[in-house]
Amino acid sequence: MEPTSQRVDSSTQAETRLMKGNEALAEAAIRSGMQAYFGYPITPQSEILEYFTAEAPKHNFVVLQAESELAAINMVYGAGGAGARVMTSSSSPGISLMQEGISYMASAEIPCLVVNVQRGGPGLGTIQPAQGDYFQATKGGGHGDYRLLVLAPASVQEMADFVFDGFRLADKYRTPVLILADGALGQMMEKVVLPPSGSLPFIDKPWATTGKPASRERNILTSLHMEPEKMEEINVKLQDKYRKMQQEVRYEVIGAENPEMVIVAFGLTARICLKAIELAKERGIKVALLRPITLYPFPYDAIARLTSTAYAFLTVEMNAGQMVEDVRLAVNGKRPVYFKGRMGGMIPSPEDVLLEIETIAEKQQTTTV
Amino acid sequence: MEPTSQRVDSSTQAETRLMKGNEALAEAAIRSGMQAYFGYPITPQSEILEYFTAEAPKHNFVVLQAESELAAINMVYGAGGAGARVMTSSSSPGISLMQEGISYMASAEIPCLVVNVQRGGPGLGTIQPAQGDYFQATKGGGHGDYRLLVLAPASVQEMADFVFDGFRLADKYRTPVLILADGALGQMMEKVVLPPSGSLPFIDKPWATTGKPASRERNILTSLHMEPEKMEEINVKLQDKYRKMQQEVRYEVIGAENPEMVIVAFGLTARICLKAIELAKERGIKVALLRPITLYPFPYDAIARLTSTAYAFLTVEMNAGQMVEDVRLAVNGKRPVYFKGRMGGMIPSPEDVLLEIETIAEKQQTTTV
Amino acid sequence: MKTAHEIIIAGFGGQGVLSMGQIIAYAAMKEGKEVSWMPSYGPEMRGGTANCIVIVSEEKINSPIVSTFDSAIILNQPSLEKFADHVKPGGLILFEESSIINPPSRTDVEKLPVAALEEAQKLNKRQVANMILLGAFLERRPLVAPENVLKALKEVLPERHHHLLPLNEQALLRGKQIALELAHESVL
Amino acid sequence: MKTAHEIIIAGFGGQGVLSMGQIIAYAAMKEGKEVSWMPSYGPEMRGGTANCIVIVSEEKINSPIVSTFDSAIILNQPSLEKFADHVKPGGLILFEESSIINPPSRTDVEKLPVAALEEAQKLNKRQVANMILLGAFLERRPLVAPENVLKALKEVLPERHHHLLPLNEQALLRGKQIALELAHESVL
Amino acid sequence: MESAATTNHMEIVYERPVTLTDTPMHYCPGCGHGVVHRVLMEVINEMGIQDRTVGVAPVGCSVFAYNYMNVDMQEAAHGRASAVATGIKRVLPEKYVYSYQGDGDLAAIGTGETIHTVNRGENILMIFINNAIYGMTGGQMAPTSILGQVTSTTPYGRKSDLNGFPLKITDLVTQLPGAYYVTRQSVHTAAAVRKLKKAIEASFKYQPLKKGTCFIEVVSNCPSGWKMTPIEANAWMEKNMFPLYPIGDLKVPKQN
Amino acid sequence: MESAATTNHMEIVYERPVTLTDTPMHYCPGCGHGVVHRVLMEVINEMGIQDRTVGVAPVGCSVFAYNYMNVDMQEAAHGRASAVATGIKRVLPEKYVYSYQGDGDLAAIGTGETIHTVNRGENILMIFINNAIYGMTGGQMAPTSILGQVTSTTPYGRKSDLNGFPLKITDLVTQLPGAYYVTRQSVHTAAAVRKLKKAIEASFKYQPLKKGTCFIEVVSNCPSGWKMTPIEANAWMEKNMFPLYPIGDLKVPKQN
Amino acid sequence: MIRGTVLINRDICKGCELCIAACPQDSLGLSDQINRHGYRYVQLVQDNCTGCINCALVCPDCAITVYQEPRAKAKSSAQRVPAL
Amino acid sequence: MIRGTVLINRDICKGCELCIAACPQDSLGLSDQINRHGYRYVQLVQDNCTGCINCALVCPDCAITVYQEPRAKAKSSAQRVPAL
Ligand SMILES: Cc1ncc(C[n+]2csc(CCOP(=O)(O)OP(=O)(O)O)c2C)c(N)n1
Ligand SMILES: Cc1ncc(C[n+]2csc(CCOP(=O)(O)OP(=O)(O)O)c2C)c(N)n1
Ligand code: SF4
Ligand code: SF4
Ligand code: SF4
Ligand code: SF4
Ligand code: SF4
Ligand code: SF4
Ligand SMILES: [Mg+2]
Ligand SMILES: [Mg+2]
Repeated sequence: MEPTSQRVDSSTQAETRLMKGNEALAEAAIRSGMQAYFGYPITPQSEILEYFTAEAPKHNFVVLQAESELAAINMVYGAGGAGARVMTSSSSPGISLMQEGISYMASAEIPCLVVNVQRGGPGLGTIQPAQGDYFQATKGGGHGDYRLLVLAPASVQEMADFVFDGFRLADKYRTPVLILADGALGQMMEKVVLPPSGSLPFIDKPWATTGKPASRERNILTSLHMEPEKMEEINVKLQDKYRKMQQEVRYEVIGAENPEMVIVAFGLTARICLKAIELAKERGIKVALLRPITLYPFPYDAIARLTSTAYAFLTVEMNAGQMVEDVRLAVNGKRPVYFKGRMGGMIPSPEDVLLEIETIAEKQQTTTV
Repeated sequence: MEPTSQRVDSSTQAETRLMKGNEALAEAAIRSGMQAYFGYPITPQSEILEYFTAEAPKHNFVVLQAESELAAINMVYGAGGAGARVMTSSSSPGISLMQEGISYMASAEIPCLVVNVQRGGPGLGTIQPAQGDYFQATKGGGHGDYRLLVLAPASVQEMADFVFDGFRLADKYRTPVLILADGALGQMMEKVVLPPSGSLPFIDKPWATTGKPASRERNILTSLHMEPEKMEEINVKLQDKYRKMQQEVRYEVIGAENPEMVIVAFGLTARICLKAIELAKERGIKVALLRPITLYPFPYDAIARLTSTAYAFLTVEMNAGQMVEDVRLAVNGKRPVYFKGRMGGMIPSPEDVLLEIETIAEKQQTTTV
Repeated sequence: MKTAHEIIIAGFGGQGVLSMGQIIAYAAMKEGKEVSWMPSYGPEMRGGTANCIVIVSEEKINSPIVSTFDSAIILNQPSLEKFADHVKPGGLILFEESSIINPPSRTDVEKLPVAALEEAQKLNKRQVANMILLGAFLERRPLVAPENVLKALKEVLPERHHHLLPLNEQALLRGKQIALELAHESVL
Repeated sequence: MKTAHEIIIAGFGGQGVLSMGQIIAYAAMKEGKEVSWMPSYGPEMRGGTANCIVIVSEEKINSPIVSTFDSAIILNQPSLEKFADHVKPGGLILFEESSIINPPSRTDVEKLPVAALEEAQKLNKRQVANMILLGAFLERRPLVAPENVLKALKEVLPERHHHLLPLNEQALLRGKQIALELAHESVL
Repeated sequence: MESAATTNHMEIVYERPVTLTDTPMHYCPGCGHGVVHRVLMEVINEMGIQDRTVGVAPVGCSVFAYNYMNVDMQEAAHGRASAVATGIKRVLPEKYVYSYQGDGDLAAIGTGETIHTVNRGENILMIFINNAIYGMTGGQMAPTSILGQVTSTTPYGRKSDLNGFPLKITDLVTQLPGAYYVTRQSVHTAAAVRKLKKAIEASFKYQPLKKGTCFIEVVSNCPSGWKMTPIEANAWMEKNMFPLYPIGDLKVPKQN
Repeated sequence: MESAATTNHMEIVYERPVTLTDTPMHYCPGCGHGVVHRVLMEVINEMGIQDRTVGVAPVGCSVFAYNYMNVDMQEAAHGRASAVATGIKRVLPEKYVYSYQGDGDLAAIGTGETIHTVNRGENILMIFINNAIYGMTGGQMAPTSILGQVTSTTPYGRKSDLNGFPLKITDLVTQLPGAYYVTRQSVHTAAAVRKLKKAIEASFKYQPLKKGTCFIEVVSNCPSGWKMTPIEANAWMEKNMFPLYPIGDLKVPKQN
Repeated sequence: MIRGTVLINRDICKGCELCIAACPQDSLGLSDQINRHGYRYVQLVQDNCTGCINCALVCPDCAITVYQEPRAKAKSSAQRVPAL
Repeated sequence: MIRGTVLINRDICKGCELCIAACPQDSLGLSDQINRHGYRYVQLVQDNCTGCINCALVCPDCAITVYQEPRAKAKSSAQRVPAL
């Protein structure tokens, strides 16, 4: 049995702790004022549910181990529709089971937070970390035209912080928000500064189903609109919202100014690439990292801007090549876009990435000579 | 109640009939030697299950109305794993529920046919036709890195033909194949020439779990590989397979030679665009249609080749813009790519499309003047 | 007649709107023509309105969905309001007379009111009103030969209703007659 | 000492491998350093091997996963085979003596065999073998101050085990002593 | 409006409850859904709890229940109404929460949620309309369809070896310790409707006690799916369904 | 290998069946899964049906059952083993098909499939290992966990108002007409193991009769999840689980 | 015998005839006319209604309002809602 | 009393002690040695085994083979598999 980081008392003060990513996320959720959690155990994220069940008596939130992920996501629908700050979490196979429910919530505009601590797939796969659910998260694994706002943490600190951001954005846009982490981020420990409790305001939810007073019409939450004209209207409204959501795009660029090469990587992989970039620097290759923090909205423009300086782009992912399609869309043919991936729970090493950098650099040399 | 086309006796002769798309698909499945069908009712494709239940006594196949789509897809797993030619069908929300199971089958390499007769989403949406599940179908709605071979029929004839192709390809690549249709294709009637029974050969499936004789090791069908090294190996094998599958790419180009504009559209939408192209021709605009028949593998190269003649590309879909991303990837910045979509069960009219064509043509004129 | 004929048939569910379309399509197919039949398949429940688009063509049909029609066969008021303006100039609007309170006001189309319900009552079977309309329609737009319509009817009707075939044939004929009679007074 | 120190700690599950790493990380964090602790989280079942990578750094840590190490603390033979070659030249391989049949053959690293199990038996508590190893390690690589290790221990140990703190302290000290004694004979 | 006798000097003894919206219902003529909707809304009206009630509609013919029921409502995914109701009730424990589901919804795709909701003893009212068919999708076999019943997916009659047996899910949930009150009612006669109303009243009265789940099965009809007139349908129901699904209480709270 | 007495002139009275592979099992010391695996494989060996048997493994600690059971096997998604087994049996009706599932798998996420598989009377054997916990994922509450039981998700003990009641799913499936033979056994003593073996034998003998589903619950232990030694675990099981899940037959075929 | 009457909303009546079957007085019958949804609606065919509300109780479309001559003690199970 | 003995595969024995508890003869006990998986394994500690196979029946790891002196009529419930 693995040790568990010490439990902390949620407090109105910020606090610095050494915690597992899963636990930091759970503790942050409590401090964010989360009102309900519904989930089903699955490695590598069961600590989230376990943390909540241990802490629940000290706080005023609902935690329920559902009979399945299917039940969990639909409980989230109910609680979110009733106006609660609500979340669930799971890992890849469990998230697949939630796709119908997520599509429903996107359509009925139920704000909530869904956490996917990814593991290697497809199928039952392995419990080792992976990023194989990028497509599912960003393009919509469920049916119909909808998007989730997707946040990709790269540290235990961000595992905590993005819960606050996630709930805030979910409320702001009345939309499900997804935190796309991976097993390593869930299991590793780092220093985390926990945000103080009560710092995330609650907003009015006049649309919530809390019982119809005489003063207003009844509230109805539905995703059904038999008339295609009406259903198209709903879709237009959703697409407008997604356009507005573009303003939430977040990313960071680290490393060389005017880089000759740009690595695009998210989550844990981005940090591994940073190490590789250091090594490359020692070899005289100027590489910068662009780390998308929101995977949807995706930082297309930021990447496009870098085409003016960099002669090549390298995308590194823990999958067979998913985000690289978005990078290609951003680069739009202006520069070559390379890809390096590890799959099925394997984590690329800085040396793996360095090798790619060197190969690309060499290729460039031969071309330009 | 809608009338139902007359039932035909499957025969060893090809036959010409007037049939609904759903029924043609079901009848073709019977003629293809399908051995088992598991499904759950959902509009607009319940006729498929109904057709099978009516025909079953005359033939030697299994048909079972499952308690849910989840059960259905896992029955398909079992039957497919036991070596049977097996299929299921559903519509958008039901297909979302199958995502975990599909990921499992892709990983365990279970050949089978899944039919999605799409309706408008997201959520419960509407039962009117849509193409909003393109991303789900082609990028993987389930977790992990896998791909389905995706066939997009555009006529009742293809609803029938692609069943044969689907089963053949499923066996050839040991993979789930998806037929991505839409409600209109399922409900409309056209002339269909039904392929003769017995024309699709059965292949040996030495990997199937049929009971271990003394002469061989036991067969195991699984998607679980705890060692990430092993799971990566499985992934590498899958990716190799997907690369090989590229040779199955199918599409058709119709209309003007050396077109000034190319419309890319699939399924029913493609036929609507053909009408628009006729109208455009009357107005002196030379437009061609590229219709992807396989959505995965996608005809990137064919589209890329057309960038040499066409000054612009227009993608038309019954969604908010999904395949257009693949078209952009194919065009790779060489030409502008426009998009016209209708959503939530609305079908674009030829006039809608014509308007887009004219707008683009005008824009081009102003640019070139 | 030009190479493709595009028809909308619309009314309440249960009036036989969809099978009318099927019969045309089936008969035309038997004559070697290209056909498509596209229903507006309703909500996942009973009742409501129903319509279908039938295209009969000498050439391969591209879009089975069109928004303007050569002919419209209309069985209730809401459908008339929905489709009257979508008939091409010079086209045909054929409608069940008693079901339409406000007849179409267009003057650039042929308008053919048929008292099909009344006539059907006379034949003691309200359900054959659609066959009367069909007979009238085919008189004005002879897309398919009458004998093929009868064959189609046989194929489309479930076996257990085959005893109704003569009645249906009678209805078709009656429709044809009415159309012939009306032809003289029809206004363009 | 350079700005970052990268350690692998590896052995069987249940040998206290993971908590050893946590204690180092926790103590270092208390000293204001940047730390990361990355376990190899095993299959969804009991047993098997366990290891963790601990990084202690003056600067922000990018990759918490590294493939070469400044130090390795090894508690069983399979782990030694897996990690011995991944220790940087000049690095440290500290191992539990009785658990290792074939000691490392490298000559470009410091090798420190510690009879932790034997010593722990002497303290009447096999479970503190990991603290003896930790004591020895910190003697050779003073990444954190002993008082902070004790504080960390207090934080990491569940309350109900706090009566074991003195014993753990003793074990840490014993490890330190052993390392000091061995220092004289240690081979580079 | 039409009335043979004059209504002068008379008083209203029955009228549409204000908790039922003015929207005409989309159900087929004679369909039991409408009656159940109405009775449910009568109770909510009479108990004066409209402002504290949240309902959950299923996927099935009653998917549009929210168009008729004048209370806050959520439309759940197919089979998940009781999970949605759980989510609502857990965060709004003082509100009255009910779910309304058909047999396909509750006893086929939603079986897991049904069993576990009741097993947890969620303090909600679950209303279960058993019409032995999938009405909405066009008359396919339901888990509760009886043996021999012809449906669009059992065109030669339901056979146990191919299609399994009629599932008496209400009998199953009765076994669960979380079930507080379980009853099976119908709506084909005025007397039956009166009993159903009592059952619904009782369920809402029990809800604040937090003693567990109240579960009401209504054996109902589907004239369209069964291809019968409403009168024939009710007769068929009495003859064929009541023996299998006998009307009456399955579990009543112990007096204490 | 070690033996105090010499084995010369002695004959083997118990040895590993050839239907069990040589792979050492990954289960924790004393875990009941191993015993059930072995007994199942003994029966298949003794009945000589190895070549006609297909098994389905669940997701749970026994996910790797196929590493030990020397028969053709499929590994199902979490909860879906009985659906997978249905798929196999329907296309291979003459083969022996069994599923093997834990309590989380069969009675939580797989509840719907469990009920409906038995309700259809699929002619398969379902083996259900009830260890009142999620072993594989680290000891979380299972639907069958008893009230008061401490698990990693009920750190203060299972409470019925928060977590619901222990679900006696075997009692539920017993009610279903598709169930042909239902029994609850255990493996903590030699006598118990002998009885389980008889039950498995009977089930496979029934299977070709096509009379419905055979369902065997094995009340078992999880020393790791319960944080006990195997001996303690078996004692805890007898004391706490047997009263709730009494050993014995729940439904036996009528003699005819 | 108490006198009553019913008011039938013919626009929403679907002619299911359940009220006809439920009326102990045989007061109700189908009209020959159809309403705008195409249904033959129900009407009072005898003036012998007692206001027993049976018809209203079984009406799936809530198309019936029932009136009754005031009695000392009303015994209908429906709540008396003041007609505003 | 019939004589028997057991052969314990010490490499796969996990020292769960269930066989010890099941042996009516108290013939079994834990060794002081650990095997390569780190478990103290089981061994015969008394030479009074009757070959009753109880230990083998409860062993989760199938680590025990049981031998018995031939009897006219063997009554063990295990099938006699010829040792090839
Ligand atoms: C996931 C999913 N599967 C299937 C459907 C299609 N569907 C809609 S309603 C329904 C069954 C309705 O039957 P029932 O629950 O008995 O309600 P009724 O219409 O009889 O009242 C089905 C299968 C769906 N909407 N979603
Ligand atoms: C869809 C999905 N959800 C959750 C899991 C995680 N998971 C693996 S095994 C398991 C439960 C195992 O418990 P049980 O079925 O009782 O088997 P045991 O390990 O106790 O034998 C869970 C929740 C998963 N693999 N897939
Ligand atoms: S289909 Fe059946 S259940 Fe649905 S509204 Fe009509 S009668 Fe009622
Ligand atoms: S965790 Fe429990 S069920 Fe799993 S192998 Fe260990 S003892 Fe057995
Ligand atoms: S109130 Fe009673 S008597 Fe009057 S019409 Fe209705 S059922 Fe008949
Ligand atoms: S019960 Fe209601 S809907 Fe039916 S006929 Fe009578 S008034 Fe009309
Ligand atoms: S029962 Fe088996 S594993 Fe357990 S101690 Fe005995 S021989 Fe070893
Ligand atoms: S065979 Fe019987 S007597 Fe011999 S060791 Fe095993 S249990 Fe004891
Ligand atoms: Mg129903
Ligand atoms: Mg378990």
